[in-house]
Amino acid sequence: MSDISELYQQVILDHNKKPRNFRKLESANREQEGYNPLCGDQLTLYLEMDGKVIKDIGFQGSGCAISKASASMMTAAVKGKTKDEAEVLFDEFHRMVKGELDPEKEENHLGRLTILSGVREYPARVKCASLSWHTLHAALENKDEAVSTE
Amino acid sequence: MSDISELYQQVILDHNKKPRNFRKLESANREQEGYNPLCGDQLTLYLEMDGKVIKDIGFQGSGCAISKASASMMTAAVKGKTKDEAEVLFDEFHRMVKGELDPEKEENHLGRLTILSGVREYPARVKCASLSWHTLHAALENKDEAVSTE
Amino acid sequence: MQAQHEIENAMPAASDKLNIESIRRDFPILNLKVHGRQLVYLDNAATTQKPQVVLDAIQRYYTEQNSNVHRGVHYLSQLATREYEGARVKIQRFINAAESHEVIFTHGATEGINLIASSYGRKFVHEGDEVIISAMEHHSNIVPWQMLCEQVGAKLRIIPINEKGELLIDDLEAMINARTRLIALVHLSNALGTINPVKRVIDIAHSHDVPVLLDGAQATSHLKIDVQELDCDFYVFSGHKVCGPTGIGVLYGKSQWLESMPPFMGGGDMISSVSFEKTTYNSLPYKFEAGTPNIEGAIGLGVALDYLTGIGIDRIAEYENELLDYATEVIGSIPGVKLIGTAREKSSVLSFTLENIHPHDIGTILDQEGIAIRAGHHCAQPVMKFFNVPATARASFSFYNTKQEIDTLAEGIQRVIEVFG
Amino acid sequence: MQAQHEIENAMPAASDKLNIESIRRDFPILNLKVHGRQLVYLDNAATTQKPQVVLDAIQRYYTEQNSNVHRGVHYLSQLATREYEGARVKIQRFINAAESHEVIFTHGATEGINLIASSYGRKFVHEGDEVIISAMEHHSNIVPWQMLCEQVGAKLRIIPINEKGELLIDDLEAMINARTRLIALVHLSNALGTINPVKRVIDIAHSHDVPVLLDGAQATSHLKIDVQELDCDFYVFSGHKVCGPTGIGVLYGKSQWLESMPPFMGGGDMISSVSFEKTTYNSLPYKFEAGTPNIEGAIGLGVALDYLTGIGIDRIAEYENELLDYATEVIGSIPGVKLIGTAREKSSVLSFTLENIHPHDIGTILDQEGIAIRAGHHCAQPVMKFFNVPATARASFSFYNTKQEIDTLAEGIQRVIEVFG
Ligand SMILES: Cc1ncc(COP(=O)(O)O)c(C=O)c1O
Ligand SMILES: Cc1ncc(COP(=O)(O)O)c(C=O)c1O
Repeated sequence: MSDISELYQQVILDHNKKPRNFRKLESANREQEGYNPLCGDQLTLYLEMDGKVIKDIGFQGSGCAISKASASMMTAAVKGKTKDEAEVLFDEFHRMVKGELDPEKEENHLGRLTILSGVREYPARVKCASLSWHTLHAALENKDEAVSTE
Repeated sequence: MSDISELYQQVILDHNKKPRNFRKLESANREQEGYNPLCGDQLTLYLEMDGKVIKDIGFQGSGCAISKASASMMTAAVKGKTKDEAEVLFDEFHRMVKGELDPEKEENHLGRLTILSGVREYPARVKCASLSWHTLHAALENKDEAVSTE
Repeated sequence: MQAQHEIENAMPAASDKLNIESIRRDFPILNLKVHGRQLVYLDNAATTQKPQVVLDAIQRYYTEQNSNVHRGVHYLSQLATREYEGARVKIQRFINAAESHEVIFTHGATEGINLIASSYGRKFVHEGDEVIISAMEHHSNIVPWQMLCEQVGAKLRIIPINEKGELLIDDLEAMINARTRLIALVHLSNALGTINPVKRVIDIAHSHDVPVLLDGAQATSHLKIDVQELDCDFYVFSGHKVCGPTGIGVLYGKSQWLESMPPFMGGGDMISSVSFEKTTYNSLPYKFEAGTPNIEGAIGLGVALDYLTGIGIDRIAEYENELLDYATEVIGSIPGVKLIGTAREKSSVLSFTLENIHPHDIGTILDQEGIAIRAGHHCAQPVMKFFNVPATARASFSFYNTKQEIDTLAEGIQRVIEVFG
Repeated sequence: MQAQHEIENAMPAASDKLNIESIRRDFPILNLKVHGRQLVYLDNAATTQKPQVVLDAIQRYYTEQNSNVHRGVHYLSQLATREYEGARVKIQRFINAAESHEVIFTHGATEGINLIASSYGRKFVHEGDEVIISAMEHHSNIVPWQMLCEQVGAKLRIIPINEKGELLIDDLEAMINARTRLIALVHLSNALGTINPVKRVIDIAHSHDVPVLLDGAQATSHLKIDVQELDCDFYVFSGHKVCGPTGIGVLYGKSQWLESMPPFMGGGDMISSVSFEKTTYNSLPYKFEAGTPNIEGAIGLGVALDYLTGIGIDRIAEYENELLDYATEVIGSIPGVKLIGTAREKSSVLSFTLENIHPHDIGTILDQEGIAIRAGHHCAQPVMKFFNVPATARASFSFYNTKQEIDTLAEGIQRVIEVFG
């Protein structure tokens, strides 16, 4: 039994309560829906791209603490980064929550995002943590359809 | 374990080999199809009714020894009888093969038909023995649809 | 053997109360440890646990009786057929159907509803016609009708509900018109616990010659079902929610409707004769049972219903009401808890939210305490939308649950509140 | 544990032959006495018996893992989901599907074919179009197409067979035209034992851009199935015919087809979101799995396929061919016996008639000797009509049968001849 407070760390609870970049971005030139049909978690991501650079980013939606905190931390992490840098983070984050990347052992660019690594002990919640990242990935690829983690 | 020769008595094998009234009746004024969808047993019954009396009767079709012998013995038993007499026989026969009438204990009009009483030990074969009787019943009721023992 | 013993134990002559300790021994899974804690299983609306007698029946079937049914003359085939058809008669008795051929084996409530939507729908619902459902349906009783309506150009109409989660039955009368072809209504709501006034709905519907389908997926384990007394035209439920196996369910239909409907699927057993020129369909119930059925499932379901009958549905209902009242009291009084679904007629389901804490987080934290509840939309998204919540946490009770377990749940919720500070 | 042990026993390192005695111990029902005689079960084409490991898996599921799948965050729900989805992957491997979401759980071969007829049919088969089947199909692969053709006004065309029960494949090329929308063909005929040249049929069909559905209800237990090598578009089979439970089956479909098809049934799990205004469907495989699935069935099927793989399908096939050759020799040489179905490519099924003795009488008399065979039309009435017989007697073999059992069958047939004098 892993201690539940490993998952719900103060930083996460804090992001959940006061999510960063939690707003509709009027300047957005890309908008992407993300949806987790099993949970009902739903999120809209707004991106203002300046060429290859994520100049600004915002999100709205509803979801559990994990999905909200993850979205909040994601926006903070990728703002100002290039598309390619963000995609590297997406890949690393995705592998971390699936337990394929151990941030203590493998070099990575995750920084504070490693706080979410506790999720890998909760298979049911991995999708919550990765929804916003999948949505970002789709937005960067400029896919038309809504993203679903199913 | 009941001895198989109780079921396949000589009389039955004989009726199977040389069924009585096994012919299309040109003089028929009623014709009735009978069908056992599980076995594929099929039979056509021809009746020449003279008022309430079964003046002549014939059958054709294909089926197992039990169904053929039963049909043969049925035709022999009801030829010349009235509709009501035949219906009594139908009821008694039906109850006998279902094990509800013991011909040794309950008074009845079955006569030689009791030879088929062994069928009650073989639930899978009760329908074979009663197909021709159900078909007769339908013909006497003058139903339009083909009869099925299902 | 064992069944008999346990059931007798469960019914001490001296008292009319259930002997819960004895009943719990019939359910081996209830001893499980989860994350080091004693399992507290409060997800019974999703699926119930199975008593040992049902598992024994499945074992026995495969070690002494297994064969395909209906088409064989050999011993095992006769035995399997007898057991399978015997199960049908058990179900007939359980719901008090007039005839055993009005009991159609399906694979669950969902298939039952789809069967009606497809077969009754294709025959009786045409362009411009209307089908009525309610605002508290499970997706299984929404999507098949949406699919049908889209295919034939019919209209789906929704009986609204109030803030307590009760059906606004007064709106029904005005909604029925000459184009209404069917009312499909949940008997007991899985998301809210509401027991609908189905008898009144049926009376109103019949006064307009409109047939009624009841979705009894939840009701069947908590209420005494008498389809003749209800006079419903169709009734569906799932085996796995009444202590039976998964993959088996029941569609009850009045003979005259079932006779008049075309088959749903084609295949073995549902035909009378097949040729490339002309195929004739079999009589009831086989017309609607194409292919090899779930034989073990049917047998297991029969045994499960016998088990419930042995304890007594009325006593089960009474005890479950006690549990629900207690839970409503204990959980409902925790600060921050909001109950979703507070109908006057209610059973066995406690849906709730916690201020500022998402149901999934509640679910995960409770799970660490060994407590299994469901968190989500419960396949009833329109209900969530109506109450303006993304999801709820839902504890749902069965007769093998105890008040102590509800206390454990209350402590678990306190822990959730603690974690979130 | 036990499974491993038994499987190892079944594969003595020193020999490539099956250890039948050991295998038989895995199937408790084979010890049964019927009418005082040792059971000789030769009705495997109707349904196979189940090894103990499958029964153990069902028990374990209900005593340690039971919950509803997919929608829960709690431990049991996760466990049940993992087991259920794990079974999907086992099946994917068993038939070598490219993706696990190409494996749809159904309730059997019959439901799989009906799903295609309804979903693919509604989308791609229109008035004036044509569907091709063969003259040796099981009713399950006839009636759904008749129903579809009648509904949409399409035409059903039949590939003929010859006196040996072989497909007249040369007729196929001429039969395909611009209106051909699908070929649905049995892989291994249950009535005749014929193995169809499915690879050639698929090549011909694909050269005309026509997809092919194979009915693998019989083939799956006797032949190595590789859907990618076959390049079939759809493949269906039933769990209960491959040592798994009843009520579970598989539909394999190529992603691109399944993606393009509308759902079959509506309900829980198959949706992405539901509102009264607009419902969107879930992705594969869930789009086609409405409602609570047969969880124990899927898990049991996965274990059954592991068991078969443990023994080795190739070795099973080899041994079964030996049995069939022996039976063909021993039974075929009894005076009065006529074999129905003498295709060059054949497996595991021996259909026959006895001069002047109806198959049902054969079945009843053999049953008294403890021998279970099937007597009837085997849900293939057009085949019966073609061979101009009302029914046949059918002995069908599995890898747990022995040559001694075939000898017992031969003696039984002699007894039948005796009784009829
Ligand atoms: C060739 C064939 N197809 C289809 C079926 C139907 O299988 P099920 O009854 O399991 O759906 C059978 C079973 O008898 C069969 O032998
Ligand atoms: C009210 C209601 N209807 C229908 C269903 C569907 O039942 P199943 O998934 O067993 O088909 C459920 C199960 O969740 C339910 O609660």
